[in-house]
Amino acid sequence: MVYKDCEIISNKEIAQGIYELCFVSAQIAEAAEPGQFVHVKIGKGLDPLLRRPISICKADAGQGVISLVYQVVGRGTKVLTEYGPGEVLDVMGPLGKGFPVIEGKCAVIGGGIGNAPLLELASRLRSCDAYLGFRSQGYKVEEFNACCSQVQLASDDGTTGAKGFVTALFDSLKQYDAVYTCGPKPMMRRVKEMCKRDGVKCYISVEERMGCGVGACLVCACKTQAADGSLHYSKACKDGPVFDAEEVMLDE
Amino acid sequence: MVYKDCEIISNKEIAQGIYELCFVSAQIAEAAEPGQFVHVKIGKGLDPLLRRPISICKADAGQGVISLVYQVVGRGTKVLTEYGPGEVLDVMGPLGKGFPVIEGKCAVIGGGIGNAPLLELASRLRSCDAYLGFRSQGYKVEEFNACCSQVQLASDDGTTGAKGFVTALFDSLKQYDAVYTCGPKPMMRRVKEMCKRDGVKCYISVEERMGCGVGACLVCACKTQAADGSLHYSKACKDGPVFDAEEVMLDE
Amino acid sequence: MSNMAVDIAGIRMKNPVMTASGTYGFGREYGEYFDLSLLGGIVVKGLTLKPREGNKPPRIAETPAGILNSVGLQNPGVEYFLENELPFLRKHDVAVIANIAGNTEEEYCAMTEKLGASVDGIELNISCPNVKEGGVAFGTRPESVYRITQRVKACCKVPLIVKLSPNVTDIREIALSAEEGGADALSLINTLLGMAIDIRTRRPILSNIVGGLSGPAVKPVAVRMVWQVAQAVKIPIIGMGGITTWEDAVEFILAGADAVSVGTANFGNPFAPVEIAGGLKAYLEANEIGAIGDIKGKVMI
Amino acid sequence: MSNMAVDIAGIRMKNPVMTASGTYGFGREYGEYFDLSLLGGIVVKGLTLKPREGNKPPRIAETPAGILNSVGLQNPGVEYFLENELPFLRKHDVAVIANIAGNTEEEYCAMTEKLGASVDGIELNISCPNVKEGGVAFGTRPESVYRITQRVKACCKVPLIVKLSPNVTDIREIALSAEEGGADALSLINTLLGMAIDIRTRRPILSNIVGGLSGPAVKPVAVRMVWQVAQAVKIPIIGMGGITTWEDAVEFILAGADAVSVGTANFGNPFAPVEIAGGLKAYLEANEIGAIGDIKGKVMI
Ligand SMILES: Cc1cc2nc3c(=O)[nH]c(=O)nc-3n(C[C@H](O)[C@H](O)[C@H](O)COP(=O)(O)OP(=O)(O)OC[C@H]3O[C@@H](n4cnc5c(N)ncnc54)[C@H](O)[C@@H]3O)c2cc1C
Ligand SMILES: Cc1cc2nc3c(=O)[nH]c(=O)nc-3n(C[C@H](O)[C@H](O)[C@H](O)COP(=O)(O)OP(=O)(O)OC[C@H]3O[C@@H](n4cnc5c(N)ncnc54)[C@H](O)[C@@H]3O)c2cc1C
Ligand SMILES: Cc1cc2nc3c(=O)[nH]c(=O)nc-3n(C[C@H](O)[C@H](O)[C@H](O)COP(=O)(O)O)c2cc1C
Ligand SMILES: Cc1cc2nc3c(=O)[nH]c(=O)nc-3n(C[C@H](O)[C@H](O)[C@H](O)COP(=O)(O)O)c2cc1C
Ligand code: FES
Ligand code: FES
Repeated sequence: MVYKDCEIISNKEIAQGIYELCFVSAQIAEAAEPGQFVHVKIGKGLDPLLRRPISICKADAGQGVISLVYQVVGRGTKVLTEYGPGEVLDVMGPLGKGFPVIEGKCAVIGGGIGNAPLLELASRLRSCDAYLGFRSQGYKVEEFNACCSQVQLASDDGTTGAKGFVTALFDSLKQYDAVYTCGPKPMMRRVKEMCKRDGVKCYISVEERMGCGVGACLVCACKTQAADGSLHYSKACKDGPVFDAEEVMLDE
Repeated sequence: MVYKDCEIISNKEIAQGIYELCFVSAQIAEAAEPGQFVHVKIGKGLDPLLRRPISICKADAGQGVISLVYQVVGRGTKVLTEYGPGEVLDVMGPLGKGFPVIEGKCAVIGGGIGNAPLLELASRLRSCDAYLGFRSQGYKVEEFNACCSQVQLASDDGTTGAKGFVTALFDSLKQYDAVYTCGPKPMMRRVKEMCKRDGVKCYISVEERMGCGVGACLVCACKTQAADGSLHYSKACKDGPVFDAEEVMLDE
Repeated sequence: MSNMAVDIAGIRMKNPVMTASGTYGFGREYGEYFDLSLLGGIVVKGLTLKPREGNKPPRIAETPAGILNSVGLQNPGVEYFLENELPFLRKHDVAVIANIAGNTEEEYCAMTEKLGASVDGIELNISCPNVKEGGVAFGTRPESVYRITQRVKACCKVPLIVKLSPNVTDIREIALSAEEGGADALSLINTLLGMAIDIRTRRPILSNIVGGLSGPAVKPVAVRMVWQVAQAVKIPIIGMGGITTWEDAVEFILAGADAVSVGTANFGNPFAPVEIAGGLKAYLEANEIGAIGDIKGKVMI
Repeated sequence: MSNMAVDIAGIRMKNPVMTASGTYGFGREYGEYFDLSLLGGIVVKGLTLKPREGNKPPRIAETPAGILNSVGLQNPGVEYFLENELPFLRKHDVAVIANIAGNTEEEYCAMTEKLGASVDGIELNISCPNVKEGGVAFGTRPESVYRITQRVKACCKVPLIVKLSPNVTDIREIALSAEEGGADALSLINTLLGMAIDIRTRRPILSNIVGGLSGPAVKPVAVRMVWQVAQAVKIPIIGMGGITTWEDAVEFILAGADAVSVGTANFGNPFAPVEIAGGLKAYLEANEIGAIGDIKGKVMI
């Protein structure tokens, strides 16, 4: 686990309101598993105060470069867009439990900014189909094309791929040995249900508001069900963000 | 009174820990009187929260440019050094009551960063001697040379001019019709006493911690004595920062 | 066109944005920046019966996302206000509220009588932490809040607003005492008692040692108190404490405020209250909300 | 070489920097960043008699220079702690303080007995705003503070620290009650009760509605309370509330703290407590101060 200032290589808008930021860190790139995240301090002062968790989109161990893809939603991500090449970013990571990489035929199913954490995973899977949903403009589609057997697209307004939900792109998931998903809760809930119905192993990456990012403060509670059926609050930052679909509750 | 974003032309270290920042504002440059200040918002967020009062060092009405000279003392001035040409600075000004420009033979006596507010004044006085004290390295000395009949220098460590206090550069101030001073309180107190002794009119520019900068919040209290001898708290931002030496108390 | 007008216990304002006492003088200074008639109301600097010089400087310390102040009620006295400041304010189409502070119940009553019906409302400052003679005590005990409210109300010719101190264990209890005492409206919060030390000189930054904390830092405490009080009382509430943007104002109104006051934010941005009023209006229109009152207390629990 | 060691009512620490309860788990996580033996003390996450799941998420909201949390004392219970967490902490040369919270006096006593002399000290959390059953009530009334302190003290085998809530009218009164009840030391402040509303959803950001405010925003309130309490009591004080830099730590010590705790600052900088300890030492040496205790309460008034 690393904590340091990393030099930024680039920080550019790659779709409307969505940016890709690449920074140098041999250690993080070496250690990163798909689905893990970094905890980023934005700005030097007290505003904003907390770090922001951002998933690792790509980890290039050869070059020692990490790519983050982030959506501008509030003050922190807004200020993040102002960083330029050569500036340094204060980063902790890689953090959390990533996606287990499975040998068989897999699918990644993403929605919105939730597509980003699936790219590193897709690139490591032996056989992978990708179902990607966007609000409007797509991003990183070529990269998914490069490492997936098949890529199917959907968008809310029809700009990218089929108009509608990404979950409308398939009727069954039976053909897969494992399905990985990240995106809006209703989408993930639907994927979880379909996997359950089709008897497919499913992994889900959740988002919770975080404090420490390392498991010390317990604010990132995510409801999970133990094997005996008992319910608990797990830590999204340490026990997750990736959970086995059977374990994670996804209730509101 | 103006309130707006002004484009920065330059921001450079001109002596150790002392910077000059020039920005464009035809309106402020036009309206500025020597000794007035601008109230500067540093950074875009809540940290630091308050504006910082900085005196106008030079106001070039022809070019529409204002020069500020500031010393790095804390977080605000530290962050100010990070602004570069082309960036904009949120500025209110010109604020406060400046130095009255008098016809006769005058002297400006400055100490440390207090020399800065005296430059615009010196350049407007018909006949002016300057006594400038520095901690070590001097700044803006050539500009004072260009507009003063005589410039005498002193510094704490002897790096610039004579070693010692600026007030040791003269025994009497009798030759002057008016003396203007800005700098550390003990220095100004000494100048005030000498002027009183020598029967010379004296104007003093004070520093107090400020909130609004315009006279609305009453935090910048500066003790003054009315003609009838009664003591009051005046507003350094609105009634000052320049006061008649007979009026201002300069007590601790 | 959404309706921005509010009526705070009979004080009619064209919009719910006021400026907070002590941060806005008597309006003159910020009046150089824009037409004061754009504001809903102006609460003037805390007045005392006799002129007061206030505390020794330094009177301000910057803290994380906040400030401490210890002005100590410097003001020219209620008579000077009536003769020299009120006429200027009256040239504008804006509600004028006199904030008053005293050391005894008698002083509060004397000021209230002098003010008569010349202002649109009186705000009882029983919570200023910078007056040592008893200012705090009035605002922190339910019985004294009840009694002083009742006494002032008896001689008050205009709506009476009681301003609450946040430095209490149970704000609801204090609010209820003011309501029972006859307050027509409440305003909250005043400043939180705080302290800052300069580690180089080893002295408190404020020469008064302690001062009142205001600004964004206190907003969560203020929102919580407005929410608690809104559930306890039936009278209107003027919310304040760190309001800097129109979003902050919406937050207070959802929590239960009928109107809001802008204080510390003026120092950073002289146009803050005007921009907040504009932002509120745009928000109502974008969300097709007919009137500002429609969202009062509408936080969904 | 300046002496950084402190003795808090018998709890010996190599330096005065501790980590605040609830922000540091049981030390394991930050132990991956550096050797925990560099710390003076670790106060563990608030323990309850039985395991607790805590409140529904979201449990955190960012506010100006602060955070609101409503964890609600999620913890594995005191027995699990003794068996599975304490042994890990004991491998380090660091004082271990157990923070305990209960719904009844009996629960507090049962936990104290179970803990026995296994920890270096017990911190009585009678001020957590996130437990509804009575947690707050304990800490806001002088009589109940006195009584619970006395009862727990009677069965406590190690130094007893009482942690005070800032949500009170008069912190001195509460501090004195704890001292009279037999507290060996005091720690303050716990969090200020606050609230934040998401104006888009119109819901409170925290699903528990209200939460505890911590971080730099509260520092002026914390410094003021430490200063007030230091003048009222004779027992040692552990100061906290927004401490982020060594300068902040000096401010608290000058105000009257014997040791300090670092909470929210850990989230931004995992090395914060170590850097603060280093900065304090450098400060003492640069100023030729023989021991950290020499500046306790030395603010010049
Ligand atoms: C494990 C994990 C991985 C993530 N990966 C990505 C990613 O790869 N790309 C991306 O664009 N976003 C990602 N997010 C969401 C991202 O953290 C938030 O969008 C971001 O924190 C918003 O910050 P802000 O200051 O712009 O927004 P604000 O709304 O101003 O933030 C206020 C507070 O709420 C928190 N917050 C707001 N939205 C979220 C959210 N959706 N999840 C968690 N905390 C939130 C912020 O961290 C901050 O503490 C991830 C979140 C988690 C938990
Ligand atoms: C009318 C006036 C004119 C000034 N002109 C100049 C100038 O031309 N050049 C220059 O370098 N400095 C000038 N100063 C001082 C300058 O305002 C402070 O050095 C600056 O505010 C320090 O900010 P900081 O954040 O770096 O320091 P910090 O110590 O971090 O500031 C903390 C708070 O204290 C206030 N503060 C700290 N020192 C002073 C001070 N000396 N006077 C007033 N407030 C202070 C800050 O404004 C801020 O609110 C002037 C001050 C006044 C009142
Ligand atoms: C410099 C200053 C002076 C103040 N003077 C008064 C006063 O005279 N009377 C009063 O009731 N409140 C006074 N207050 C409190 C404000 O009216 C307001 O309640 C408080 O600052 C919280 O709002 P804010 O965070 O928007 O500033 C003062 C506040 C400041 C910052
Ligand atoms: C996430 C979180 C959890 C906390 N849990 C506890 C707790 O279990 N017991 C307790 O006494 N205090 C708890 N606190 C309060 C802290 O110990 C500390 O008193 C407070 O946060 C002020 O310090 P700070 O501003 O440095 O964080 C918690 C604080 C935070 C932020
Ligand atoms: S964010 Fe602190 S435990 Fe997960
Ligand atoms: S700074 Fe507000 S009155 Fe001078």
